[in-house]
Amino acid sequence: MFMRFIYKFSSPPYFYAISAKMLPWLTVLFLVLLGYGLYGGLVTAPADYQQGDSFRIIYVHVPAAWMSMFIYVVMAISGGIGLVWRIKLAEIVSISSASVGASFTFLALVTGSLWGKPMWGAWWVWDARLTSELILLFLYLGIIGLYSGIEDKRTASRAVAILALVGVVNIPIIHYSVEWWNTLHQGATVTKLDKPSIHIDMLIPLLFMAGAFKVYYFIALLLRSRNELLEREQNAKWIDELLENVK
Amino acid sequence: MTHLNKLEAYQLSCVRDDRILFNELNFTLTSGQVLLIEGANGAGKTSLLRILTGFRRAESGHLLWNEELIENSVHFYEDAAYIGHNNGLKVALTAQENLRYAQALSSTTLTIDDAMAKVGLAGYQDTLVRLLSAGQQRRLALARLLCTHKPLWILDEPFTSLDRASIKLFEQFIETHANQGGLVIMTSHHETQLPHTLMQKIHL
Amino acid sequence: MSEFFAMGGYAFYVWTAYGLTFVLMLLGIIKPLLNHKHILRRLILKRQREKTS
Amino acid sequence: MKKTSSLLNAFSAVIKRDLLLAYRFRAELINPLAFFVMVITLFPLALGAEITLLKRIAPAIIWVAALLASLMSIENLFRADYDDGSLELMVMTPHPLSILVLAKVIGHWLISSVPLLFIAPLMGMMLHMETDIIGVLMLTLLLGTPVLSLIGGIAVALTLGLRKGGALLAILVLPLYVPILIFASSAIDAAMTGFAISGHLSMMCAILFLAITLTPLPTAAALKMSLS
Repeated sequence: MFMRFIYKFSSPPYFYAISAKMLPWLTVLFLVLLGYGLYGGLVTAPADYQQGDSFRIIYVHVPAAWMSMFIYVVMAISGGIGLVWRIKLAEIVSISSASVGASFTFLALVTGSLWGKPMWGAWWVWDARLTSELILLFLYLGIIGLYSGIEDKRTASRAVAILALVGVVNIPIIHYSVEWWNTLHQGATVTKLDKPSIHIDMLIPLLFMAGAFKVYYFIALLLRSRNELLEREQNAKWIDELLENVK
Repeated sequence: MTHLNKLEAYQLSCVRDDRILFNELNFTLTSGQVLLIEGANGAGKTSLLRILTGFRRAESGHLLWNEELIENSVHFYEDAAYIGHNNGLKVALTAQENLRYAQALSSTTLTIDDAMAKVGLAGYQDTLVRLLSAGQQRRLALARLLCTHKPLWILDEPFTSLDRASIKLFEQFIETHANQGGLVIMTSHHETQLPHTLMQKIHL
Repeated sequence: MSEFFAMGGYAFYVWTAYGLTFVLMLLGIIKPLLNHKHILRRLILKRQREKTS
Repeated sequence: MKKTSSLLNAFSAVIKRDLLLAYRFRAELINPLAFFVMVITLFPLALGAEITLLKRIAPAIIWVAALLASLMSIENLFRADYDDGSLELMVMTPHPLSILVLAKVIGHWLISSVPLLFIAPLMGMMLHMETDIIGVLMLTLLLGTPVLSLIGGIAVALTLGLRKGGALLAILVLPLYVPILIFASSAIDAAMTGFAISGHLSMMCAILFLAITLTPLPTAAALKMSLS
């Protein structure tokens, strides 16, 4: 049954139509989750006894960091599906996720340093997780660079799928080695950026924000996939009807 | 070449830079036949060859080698050989080293000396390929086909940069290869003197 | 209300972080929407070119 | 009569051919070496010749230089074969392409990284490293440089079709080099400060065997893809 759904969902015209219907609902859901998350995070959550109000940056930093990792894994999996079963839509989902993932990684880095500055007085802290995040950003830049380097879109997306799979195998190794390196060179400032032991009504807004970011990713993914689909299916017949009622 | 080989193509289509090069292309090539692919430059001849050699996936349709899809057929790459514009020869090595390398990679039917003698390169065993003329290099590539067991020959413009005598020689070998139950696919601009009984033609 | 914006003295850091996040997220939505319009337009023109030639 | 060649002699034929080609272009063998030495000599020029400082950062300098030298020389791993059509010859064989690719990478490692191993002790002395530390340096280079070539092979195969793959090659490959760099330089560091290095070296061995078994598959897939 699941495979039937996959094939039905992955036929371009069906995907194009269904995504148009889903987008408004997703936007509403995104705004609701965001509203709860922001209200909880900025207003009701008590200030941290140690870090004061600057800890509220975690409501943006942590979800962004989670998303950067989550999107890379989704990109690798959908790339792998596109490579093995040659489902065009999986390739499109994979490459459309790359730029969203890269922006979340960049976001996690900037908010991480904005959080680090008041706490440890330095814009950049060689903390294990921030360093892994930086390396993840290079992985994303490699993916985007490779995709834009190859002219033929089908070959480019297969190249990206291979690189993403190689990357996803390497991420745990890189993360472990950076973690290990961090404990080895324990510098003077003990940099502990992991979440402070979090109080329940600090945690709830964090989960809302994480949910909001996931829904946002899905929206951005659908929008980009639709564009990529139009590019790839230019000569298809279903585009002709589509263009008729657009005029 | 005792058993019969067969290459079948169903509904092949190819899109390059959003231009449909060809669509619903069907043909069946069996032992002893030559398939000539004609068409203007940029009509997709080379793209079709890249698909037939399995390097490029067709947009749609599939290819069968002895009733097996070429992607998962073990024998296809064992039986097929390809000569492109650049012959696949290492110019810094001698003729003999190139042929020995090709035999080590796949299989041996003729000795190197016999194969080189057949294509009229006897005695050139130890000369660097860099010092050979374009015609001689193309004949060396032909010798590679002769000295390894490759029933299916896929040739991209085999006659370019060849003098009359070399073209004549090449055509003879294609004919004998086909008569011995081999298959040949080739693209070409100028008219060939190959007997029409063997020929199948596709115009892109 | 003003102490809410002061964020316990960390106003600059907190609001830059939030501001940058939403600017980037907004861009991530607007860019593909604009792109969508351009692509449709380009395809329509391509169809017309094919009809005329 | 048809005698199909065994996988083993195809494997050794690829390595022998590459070594023969390298021998024909002997002059080019010096390039990775010259680059390695040049990069290392830049650091004392930049930092001043103060002995304790140089000794302290010697492992990092040597390892970063080895990494960059490997990156420089990996570029033409498949380039020559791609241009003259012998890559297609390698694909159209009864043998699995990933094994032949492994042979190519081993050939490249023998040509470009093994000479580094011979010259590394000299560099170590130049940076005032003690002799037993130089022994550890050699060990880490021996375990680490093959991984550099194996992982580099993937990126080279991916960027083969690009017009100018060079810059992108570095971006693709350097993040993947991070674990090796960390374990290698920290192994030497530990040796200098008298700690045990077996943990570091076992991690490097693990990564080496992982690379040997896993990397040829994506490299072969990427090669086939860039041929299309």
